[in-house]
Amino acid sequence: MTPASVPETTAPEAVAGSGDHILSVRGLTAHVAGQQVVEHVDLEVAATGVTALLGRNGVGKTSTIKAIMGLIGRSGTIDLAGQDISTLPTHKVAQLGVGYVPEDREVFSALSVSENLRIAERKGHDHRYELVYDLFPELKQRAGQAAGTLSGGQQQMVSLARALLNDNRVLLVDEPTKGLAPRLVQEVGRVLARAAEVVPVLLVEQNLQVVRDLAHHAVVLTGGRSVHHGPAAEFLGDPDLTQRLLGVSTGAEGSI
Amino acid sequence: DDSDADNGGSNDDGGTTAENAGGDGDSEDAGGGDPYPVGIIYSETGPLAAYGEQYKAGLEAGIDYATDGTGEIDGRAIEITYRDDAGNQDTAVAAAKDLIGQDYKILGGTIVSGIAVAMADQAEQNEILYISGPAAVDAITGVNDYTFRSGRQSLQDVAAAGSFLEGDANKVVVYAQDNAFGQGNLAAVDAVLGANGAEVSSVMVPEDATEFTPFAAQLKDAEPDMIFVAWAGATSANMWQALEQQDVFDVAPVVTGLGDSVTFDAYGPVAENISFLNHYFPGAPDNEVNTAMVEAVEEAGSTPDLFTPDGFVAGQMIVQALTEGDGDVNAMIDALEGWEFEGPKGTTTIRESDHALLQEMYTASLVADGDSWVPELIDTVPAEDVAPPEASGK
Amino acid sequence: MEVSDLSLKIGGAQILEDISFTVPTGEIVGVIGPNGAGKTTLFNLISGVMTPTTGRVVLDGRDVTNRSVTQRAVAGLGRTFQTSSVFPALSVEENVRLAAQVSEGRALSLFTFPRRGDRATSRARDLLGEVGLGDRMGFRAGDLPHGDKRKLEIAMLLATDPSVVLLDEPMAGVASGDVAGLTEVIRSLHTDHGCTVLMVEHHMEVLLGLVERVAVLHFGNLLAIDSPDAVMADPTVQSAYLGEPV
Amino acid sequence: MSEVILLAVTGAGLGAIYFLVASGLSLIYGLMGVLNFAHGVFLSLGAFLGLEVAQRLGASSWTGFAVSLLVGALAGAVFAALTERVLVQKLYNRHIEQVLVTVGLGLAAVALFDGIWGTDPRFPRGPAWLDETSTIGGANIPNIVFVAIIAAAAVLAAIVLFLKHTRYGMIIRAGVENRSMVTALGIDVRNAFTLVFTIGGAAAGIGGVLASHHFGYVSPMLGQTLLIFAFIVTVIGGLGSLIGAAVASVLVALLQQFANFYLWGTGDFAVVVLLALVLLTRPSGLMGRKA
Amino acid sequence: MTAMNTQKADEKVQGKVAAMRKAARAPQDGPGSQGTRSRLLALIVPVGLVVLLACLPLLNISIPGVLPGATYTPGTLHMLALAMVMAGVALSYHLLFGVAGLLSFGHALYFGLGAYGLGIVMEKLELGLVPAALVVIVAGLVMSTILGAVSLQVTGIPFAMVTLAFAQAGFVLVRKNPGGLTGGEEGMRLPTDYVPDWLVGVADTRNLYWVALAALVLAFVIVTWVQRSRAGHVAEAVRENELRVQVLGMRPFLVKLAIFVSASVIAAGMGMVHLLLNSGAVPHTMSAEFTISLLLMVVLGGVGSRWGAVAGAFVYVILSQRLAVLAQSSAIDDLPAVLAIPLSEPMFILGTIFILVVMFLPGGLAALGLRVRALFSRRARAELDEGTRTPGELVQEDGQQP
Ligand SMILES: Nc1ncnc2c1ncn2[C@@H]1O[C@H](COP(=O)(O)OP(=O)(O)OP(=O)(O)O)[C@@H](O)[C@H]1O
Ligand SMILES: Nc1ncnc2c1ncn2[C@@H]1O[C@H](COP(=O)(O)OP(=O)(O)OP(=O)(O)O)[C@@H](O)[C@H]1O
Ligand SMILES: [Mg+2]
Ligand SMILES: [Mg+2]
Repeated sequence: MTPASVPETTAPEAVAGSGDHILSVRGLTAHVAGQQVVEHVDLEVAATGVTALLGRNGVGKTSTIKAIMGLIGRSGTIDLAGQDISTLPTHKVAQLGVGYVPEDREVFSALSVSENLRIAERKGHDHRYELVYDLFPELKQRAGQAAGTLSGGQQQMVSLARALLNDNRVLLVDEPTKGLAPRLVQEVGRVLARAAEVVPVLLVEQNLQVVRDLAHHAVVLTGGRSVHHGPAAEFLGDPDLTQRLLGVSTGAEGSI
Repeated sequence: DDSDADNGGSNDDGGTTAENAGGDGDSEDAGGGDPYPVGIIYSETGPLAAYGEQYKAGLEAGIDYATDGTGEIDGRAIEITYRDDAGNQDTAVAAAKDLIGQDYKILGGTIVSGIAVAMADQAEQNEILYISGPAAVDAITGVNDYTFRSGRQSLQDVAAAGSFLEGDANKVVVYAQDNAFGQGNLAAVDAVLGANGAEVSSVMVPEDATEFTPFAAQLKDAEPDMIFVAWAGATSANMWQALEQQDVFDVAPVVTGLGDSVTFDAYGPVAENISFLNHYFPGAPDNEVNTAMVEAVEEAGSTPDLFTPDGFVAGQMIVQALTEGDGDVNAMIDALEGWEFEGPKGTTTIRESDHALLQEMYTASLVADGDSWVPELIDTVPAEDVAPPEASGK
Repeated sequence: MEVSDLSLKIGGAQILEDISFTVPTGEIVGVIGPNGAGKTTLFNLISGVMTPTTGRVVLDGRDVTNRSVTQRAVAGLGRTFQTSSVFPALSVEENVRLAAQVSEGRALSLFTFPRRGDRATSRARDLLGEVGLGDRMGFRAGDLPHGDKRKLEIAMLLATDPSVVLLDEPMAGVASGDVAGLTEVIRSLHTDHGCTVLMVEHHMEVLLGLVERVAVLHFGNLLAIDSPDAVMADPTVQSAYLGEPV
Repeated sequence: MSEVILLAVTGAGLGAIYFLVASGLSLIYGLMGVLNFAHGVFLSLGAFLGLEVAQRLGASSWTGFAVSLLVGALAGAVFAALTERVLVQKLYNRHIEQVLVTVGLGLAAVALFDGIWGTDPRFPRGPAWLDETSTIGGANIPNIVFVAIIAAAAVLAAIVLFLKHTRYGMIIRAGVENRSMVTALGIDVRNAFTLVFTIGGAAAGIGGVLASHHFGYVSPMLGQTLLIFAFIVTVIGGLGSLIGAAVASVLVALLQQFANFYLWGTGDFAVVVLLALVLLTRPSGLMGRKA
Repeated sequence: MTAMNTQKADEKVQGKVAAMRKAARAPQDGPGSQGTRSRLLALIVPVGLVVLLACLPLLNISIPGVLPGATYTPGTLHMLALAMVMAGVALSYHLLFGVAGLLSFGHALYFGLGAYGLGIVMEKLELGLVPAALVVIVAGLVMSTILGAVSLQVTGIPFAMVTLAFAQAGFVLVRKNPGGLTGGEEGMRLPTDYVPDWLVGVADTRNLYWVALAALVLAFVIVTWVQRSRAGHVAEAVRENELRVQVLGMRPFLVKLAIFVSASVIAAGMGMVHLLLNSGAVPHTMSAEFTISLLLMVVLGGVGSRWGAVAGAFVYVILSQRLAVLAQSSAIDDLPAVLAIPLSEPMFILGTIFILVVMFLPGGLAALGLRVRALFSRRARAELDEGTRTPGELVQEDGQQP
């Protein structure tokens, strides 16, 4: 399904045309606690590489991802490689190969690191422990520690590792660099880049540098609606647009 | 059956009863057809519901018997309102207050000793007649002018047990639960058998204990001449088994009160080794009233049992009080004090001084009958032999 | 504020080792270090949430090592948490008012009632205006978007009139568009409210723009505490923390 | 001496019964965070149905006894599974409501059993051997004590093995903490939760049948009476620790036994004092993981 | 200031979403909450209700099926007085559980203390009703302070269990009848010699009724007072996040203790009225079941709502009393056994109702009332939208602290 090699973190031109989407979302609405938090979102996740989902705080990025996972009440169509998953329960969505890295890491704090990984093992898949331990050697050292006592960054590693362990068709990754030290931000960026070689990623990210490095495509939300689609570089290169939609103007040189 | 439906009707809706009672108060002087309201507060539900059922069946038969089947006194019906106390003192007090508030002058019932004590209080505070049910507590004897009883009391149970004491055998050990019931029995044994020269000691088992084996062993080590067991409740089967397992029956005769028929199973295989004192079982007394009662109760679809006579006697007492006292409380008290009558347990007397109900008691044994057990009469202990000492005060 | 020889061991693992440094009154100091270096733990020790195995914490010349969390707070120590920590079921305004009534005294009184015009309430409203939440007073704090929760935390912090504040990653998860605004609020902590500030932050641009000195933690050890430039130039910091130059 | 032996061994038997009730409770509480007030009801139901079956098959035969144990376990398991599916599951992530629902179920079910089987106790009979005694150090120990101890040990071993050697234990612990994340990993966590209740219910059912022989009666209140001790044992033993519950069971039963006998019937008092002391010094119990 | 400007810009973009959100519940009497009209209303309704309740013994109103008789009859007054006593205790439990999030399984201890204590003090110290009541209140104060200080060392389920342990100890003690003080299993009788005549006897039930009403009003005022004081607000905050309160410089322990003691003293006070009303005290008043019935009332009524606690208690008492009557009726007897058996068990019906409320009516009766009012009033609708609180939100789980 995924080509062996994908141009790494470069040109957005590789992805276009509706046939190349692994996940496509149409007219998504979602509710939390009786309120509509996502009003109307259309988005497509390219079959390869990283698609970024951007927007300011509280516009509904996390909610969109949760809605795709079926973690909150939703309606609209969500098409995963030709199959509508908008009515499936969460575990079915996950079993179809959707990996999820939640915003607040959500590691199981009472379980040890290795248990956190073991629980993520999905039946009928190879489990890529070598890959995971190669990316995060620290997890091997801390295998027995309760995940709740890990530092924020270490927890983030566990959370990413859980998603990378299985052979997924798409990864939904919500703010993976939040609270990470700069070196680790780069590290995570590299991990995601490597992951994106084998599996398409929908990435929510506030760190625009990371977005710039990774994403081919960008979708921007405002007030629970998707208001912009287009190549990531093009979007980030437009200071007016970013000022309007993200409240920050990005110069062409990429400083934020 | 139809009497059941009547009762249902009157319980059904408190509102109706209240109106009736209101009407009653207004037209009391007019005499004639207005019914006499009588309130019975007993355990229809709750842990003692089975006793309540026996009591109620007896009561209905008793009223029927005493009014020659009319249920009326001089053309005025006796209208009984039943209230469930669920074995719960607060519920009983609430029901009593409700009924007293509706001008009920006669209340009866209850199986639970604690409730009987509370009801006696209410009777005195509000100056109404109260005829307690099967509750065995000695404390309501002589407690006040307004309180009577239609059953036996612990002192009579124990006195009956005394008839098992043979000649010089005189070391009695009471094996009882350490609660009001058990302590009451111990006190009674002390008062009755101790007074007759027996040396009384006790093995009191904490009420909450669930494992009786060690206590049974202790009982055996006490080397008694007679063992008096006072036990109530669900744990009795276990207790008897423990006595047997620790070979207590080899040491001395074991005496206890015979409960109602459902408890016969609880004794298990040791039943044959126990000497029972008994308040009542259908085959114990041999007299017309008892025969009539057994027939009436069976006809009504229930089975006479341990506390059926308590209800029956209550019925007789209510009819006597109303006939002689016509609803006036003091007159009714006068009518009952010292009254001697033929009850299901033979000649029965309400002692004037403290309202103790003097009646005969029985000793019995259980014999196997196929898969189950049936009681067999050993002896009848005359009423005067088991009369409790007169209670002071009143 | 001064800490000396702080160490913490949990079940054999040395999490912090002999940390000593002083922060003169009124200074802003940044704390950086790789994830898991012990920054949050350091804050927990200073604020009393955890007890050190050895070492002392001195606040305004007083040794508070054996004081409870509450006593340290009363002594003027305020902090925020790495993941926002507010009272989710209470309104935004009430969150701040609770904090404000502490500095006013009699916070736990059974005989004082919160009222529309009282000092704590008006102070809460002022502070909420200051951090830019003026129009969200009635919201349930738990429903605020992430960035606003961070602002709310700062408002609560301000309300307690702290002299020393510990900020644990105040910028984490804040949309890039809001970073500048929040930075100003933090700066004002220092300039307008005269607080001594110790802050953990991975957002280097923000940090470097604010602080006077930077402390570097690495594997539970204090590597350096120096001016930003000096620290940034340190090769160990480069490799352990920053990675390749940004 | 034989007195002490008698007290100790029968105390251990009582502890075994406590453990049988507490094991399921501890499992459910430890894994799902639900303090299950309906647990006593699982037990009573197991005891009642076990009794009904044994009476039909011949109460004094070993087959009757074995089948009654089986039926008891089954009844407890089915009722528990239904409870989880119909009530508890609907309230996931709302622990306090889950507890409240079990409180309601406890009340309602006891009342229902009252209606069905009446309030009078019923007296089960087992194989004659159970009523006999064996002599140890001069003390006559009722044989049922040994059966209870063996059953408790077997249940303990079975549950520990299950949790250690299957994925379920891990899934459940993770699910308690963050149910939605577990489903987001592709696991249908509902079945795992139901399974916990089912196992707990089965243990309670077995406990019910054995308790009815041990205490010599069955009544709708039997379960609720034992429940309070099971709570105490679970909490003293420590959140989620089965071994802790086992140790606490024996400890509590022995304390109760000795205090009742030597200290003027203060057994229950001693037990609640122990509970308070343990919790105040070690809030997470003797062997609980730190909360 | 820049923050403001950014916020403004931010607001424009987010306007849409922000508009969809509703305002959170304004603090009880907090600023900007309500107009004078509704404030007046908030005063008139309770006062009117109290006046109406006070007049009941003088009126002849019948509600068949609900009340056992007309409102002037002692039976009805007794039941209503009982309901008011329970409402008072439920209010105190609301303070513990609904406000401070303290799930206690031992609240009955203080109720029982009031009931038994008053009787014992009157009898043994030969004191009149009022001085004896004062002694008991002081005893309640001392005891709840000591036991509260001890049990508040732990939180969550351990707290529930420690309080249960203390209450069980009390329960065991009263059943053991130490020194013949408590009457053991059979309970203790009210020593009528020390009680004024106008509080004894069925004819005086209406006086008892007024005493119970006064006690309930007093309990309501105290609970409202505590809840609205700063300490009450802090208690709510403690319930949400204890560590945060500490970091702000407040001692959660003191607040929790204050709430615990207030609730316990109110319970003791209601226990004394209960003694008078029932002319006695029974061990049940100190049992875990009693505490559980309080929990039932509070949850039925709607956790976190004072009126809910009162309504829950009334519904509970009336249902438990009247269902027992219904159970005996021939209408039930005639049903087939599958229906007749469950329907003739009051606790079955109560338990079932309770389960249904927990599952389908998270805010209890209070939410139901709100829902009804929402049909007419916009304010109520807004309040409803904002969501009612469920019991689970109130109690901190053990491992909550970071
Ligand atoms: N439990 C909840 N109750 C009420 N409103 C909620 C809840 N959860 C989220 N919201 C609201 O839904 C909106 C969208 O939230 P969401 O978390 O999806 O935003 P986001 O874009 O991921 O923001 P951030 O960048 O801060 O993570 C926000 O306005 C938020 O306040
Ligand atoms: N209870 C504990 N048991 C074992 N190790 C612990 C415990 N608590 C913390 N640690 C370890 O201590 C180290 C320091 O954690 P801390 O949270 O202070 O890191 P941090 O510097 O704040 O990191 P981050 O930037 O990722 O938040 C980590 O390696 C963590 O795993
Ligand atoms: Mg988000
Ligand atoms: Mg940290």
